[in-house]
Amino acid sequence: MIKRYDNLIIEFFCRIIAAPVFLFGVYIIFHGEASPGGGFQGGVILGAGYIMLAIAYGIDFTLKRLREKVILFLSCFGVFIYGGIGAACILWQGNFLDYGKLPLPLTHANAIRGIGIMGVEIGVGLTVMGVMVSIYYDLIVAGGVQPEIKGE
Amino acid sequence: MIHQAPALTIATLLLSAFWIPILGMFKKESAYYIALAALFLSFASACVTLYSVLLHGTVHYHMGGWLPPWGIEFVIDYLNAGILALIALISFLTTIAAKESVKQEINRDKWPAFWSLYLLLIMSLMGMTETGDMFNMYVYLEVSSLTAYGLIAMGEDGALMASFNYLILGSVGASFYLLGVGYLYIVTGSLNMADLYRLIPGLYHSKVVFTAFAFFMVGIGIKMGLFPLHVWLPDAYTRAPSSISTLIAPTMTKVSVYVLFRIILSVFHIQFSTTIIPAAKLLLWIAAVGIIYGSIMAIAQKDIKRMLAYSSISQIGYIVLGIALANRMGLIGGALHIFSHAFAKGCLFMVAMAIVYKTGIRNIDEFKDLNKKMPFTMAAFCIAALSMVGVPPTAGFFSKWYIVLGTISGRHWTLTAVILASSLLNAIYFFRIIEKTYFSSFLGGGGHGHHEAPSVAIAEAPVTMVIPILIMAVGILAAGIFNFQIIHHLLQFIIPKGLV
Amino acid sequence: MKPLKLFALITVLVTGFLLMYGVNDMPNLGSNLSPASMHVSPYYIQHSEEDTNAPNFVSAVLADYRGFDTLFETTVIFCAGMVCMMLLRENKQ
Amino acid sequence: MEFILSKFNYLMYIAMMMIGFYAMIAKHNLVKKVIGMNIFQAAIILFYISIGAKKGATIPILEGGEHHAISPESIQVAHYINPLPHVLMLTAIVVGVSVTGVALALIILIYRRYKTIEEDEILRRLS
Repeated sequence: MIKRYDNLIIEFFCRIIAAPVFLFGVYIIFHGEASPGGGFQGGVILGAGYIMLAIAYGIDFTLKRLREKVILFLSCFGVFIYGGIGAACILWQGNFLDYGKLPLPLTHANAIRGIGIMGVEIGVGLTVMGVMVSIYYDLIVAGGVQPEIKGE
Repeated sequence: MIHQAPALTIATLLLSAFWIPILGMFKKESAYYIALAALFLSFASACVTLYSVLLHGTVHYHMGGWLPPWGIEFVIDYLNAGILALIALISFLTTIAAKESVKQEINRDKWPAFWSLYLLLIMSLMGMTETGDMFNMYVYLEVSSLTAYGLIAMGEDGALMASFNYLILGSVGASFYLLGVGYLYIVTGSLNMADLYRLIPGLYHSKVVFTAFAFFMVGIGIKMGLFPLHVWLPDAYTRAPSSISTLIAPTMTKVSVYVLFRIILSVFHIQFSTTIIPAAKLLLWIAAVGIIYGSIMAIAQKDIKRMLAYSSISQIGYIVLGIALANRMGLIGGALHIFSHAFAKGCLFMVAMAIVYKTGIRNIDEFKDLNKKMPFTMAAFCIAALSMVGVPPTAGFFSKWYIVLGTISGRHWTLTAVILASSLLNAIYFFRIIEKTYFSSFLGGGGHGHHEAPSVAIAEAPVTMVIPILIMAVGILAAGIFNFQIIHHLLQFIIPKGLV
Repeated sequence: MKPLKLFALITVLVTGFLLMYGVNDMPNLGSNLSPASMHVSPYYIQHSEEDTNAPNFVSAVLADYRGFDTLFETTVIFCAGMVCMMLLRENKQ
Repeated sequence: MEFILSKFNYLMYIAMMMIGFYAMIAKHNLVKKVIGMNIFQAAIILFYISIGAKKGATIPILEGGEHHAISPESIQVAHYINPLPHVLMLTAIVVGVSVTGVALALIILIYRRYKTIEEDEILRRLS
């Protein structure tokens, strides 16, 4: 199923849809604080876009563009952004996750908090995307589809 | 920085757990050392936290600077400061001991993920002890279960099924807990434990609160392996890799029991479970049946890890019995038994790990002459076994002693008899091992007259295993000898006012 | 019916009955005056813009007031990814 | 009748929960157990979201708050639904997804090892 099969219509439409899907995912991550959405939702959309490409073009196609190690790095680094922002607040005399204490050149504490929320959402988005793709890849490969290239 | 210590216990483990897989891509061996360093830092922070609790009393740490009940807070009081330090200590020692065993049992490619999950498991257990928020507790519960499913599944044949059964039961438990949180939320509007403690007395006769309590009990009962809900526990402990059973046996069930303490004592008032609804009475009898059942099943086992797992079920029964007695002595005994059982069970599982690592033997009948091969390990085993049976001056004696005093002051003579009978049963299954190990060569060689048994060369487990085992054995003795200090400085403050 | 299934059915019915029993005392659906919407949540609704500059209350609560929860929620996801990787990924020879 | 109408969601979630719970503990097929688990989680989500509902209220996003500051007292609490259960359920959804992923991974391994996903057959083979 996840081997590439040459269906022009599916490939064409996936190619058209892919870019707006990714853009939409990024939009949802960055607008999480003002409109419905946030890191989880945006991350899931990014991951779903990737999975859609994997279904249409086969898993080799997508693995060539996003290596296994990059996916692993994304999922670790995203959570690390979140935890790192939290720990950075300790360095500037705040409690854990007290974004208001971050040394940003803004006058109001609430504006700094807004920036903190956005940073956190980006971290969450990266992790969710990475993990969704990683779980998908693991389940698919273990379920019997062997990629021709190893994600080395 | 001292007031940041509660957050640092979690943050060090968390941040290093995320770096382990990244660095593990380049060098697989680095994973273990990062984990060890992080655990050491976390242990140090836990000690600092304990110290500040001893100096200044209860410590509150507000995450993100938000005051409760709006934000999440860590509350470290006299009950959980000791348990926090205990878990940090035991997991640190286990990690030292587990190094060689993991090298033997786990594929080298999987080390980074393994150690990362291992750290997150410890992190979630420490978080569960510290948190003062009901929903935060649920999240920790899920982190600990999820990591445990994965780690248990890495074990021998049958581990997959054990892990899957645990997954199904564990999700039932966590969902029940979540339902309980929801039911409390709908009538109080709060998720903070201290806030709930303030609000609940006005709602004692609400059916919602009763339902919430029942669901908490079942959910936590599944997580800690309380008697009728224990079905996942023996398989999971037996099939898991030795290092993982060594980690989860002394810590995970103890933390769940601590959550039970929290819910009965400082979310609901203890009067709720004693006088408003007959929960304490029900728990008493469940615990009593569990104690006997666990002991009898342990006698029937041949596999040492499975035997220890059933003995865990019985020991959990003691702690729950102590809580459910709901009097001074019972509570102190139950809390002290968390300490003594954590040390003893940790030591026993470490010994089992060392034996499996060195000889591959798990069947008790083949333990002959092990004392000559591994003298230090078996000496530690004897101390831990004595503690489980309850022989002075080990820690197990004193905690059982307080629980017995509690049954006497509550006039539950049957329960006194149950504890004494179970101690005898414990003695049967531990002395059977000691007899097989130390005396079988005498008994078998009796027919040959003065002929000495053939000498066996010492083949002790590696130093990294023996030293933690000995430290744990010393810990058992220390927790026994200094039990009065533990009670005087920590545990006497956990008793709610107005309790006889 | 097999005894196991019967036992399961009884367990489920008891659980359902217990939950139903609790529902009796619950505030009505959509009530403005239920404790759940009176005690803590008004603070979030009124102050999140002022405190965190985020008009979306859910985001403000998720990432700031209860940000600590969300950190571990992300950790849960991370754990799931790690577990799947550890269990399923073949060794590279 | 009024009782049923005023507590409709709560009763429905209990029915859903019972279905899921029964599938979790009574079915022998491992995948069916996982499906039961998902139904159970969906039931809990329904329950929590029902807690947050208010009659006639809108989604929890401040209206017109982006451009000019609004004093906290002038915000009508009854105008917005309760955001807290939504936050909690985001967490619960994520947890549900993670547990499902791990469960499926385990099932794949179990199938590879025993060539079946019927529980009683696996147990027979194990013993």
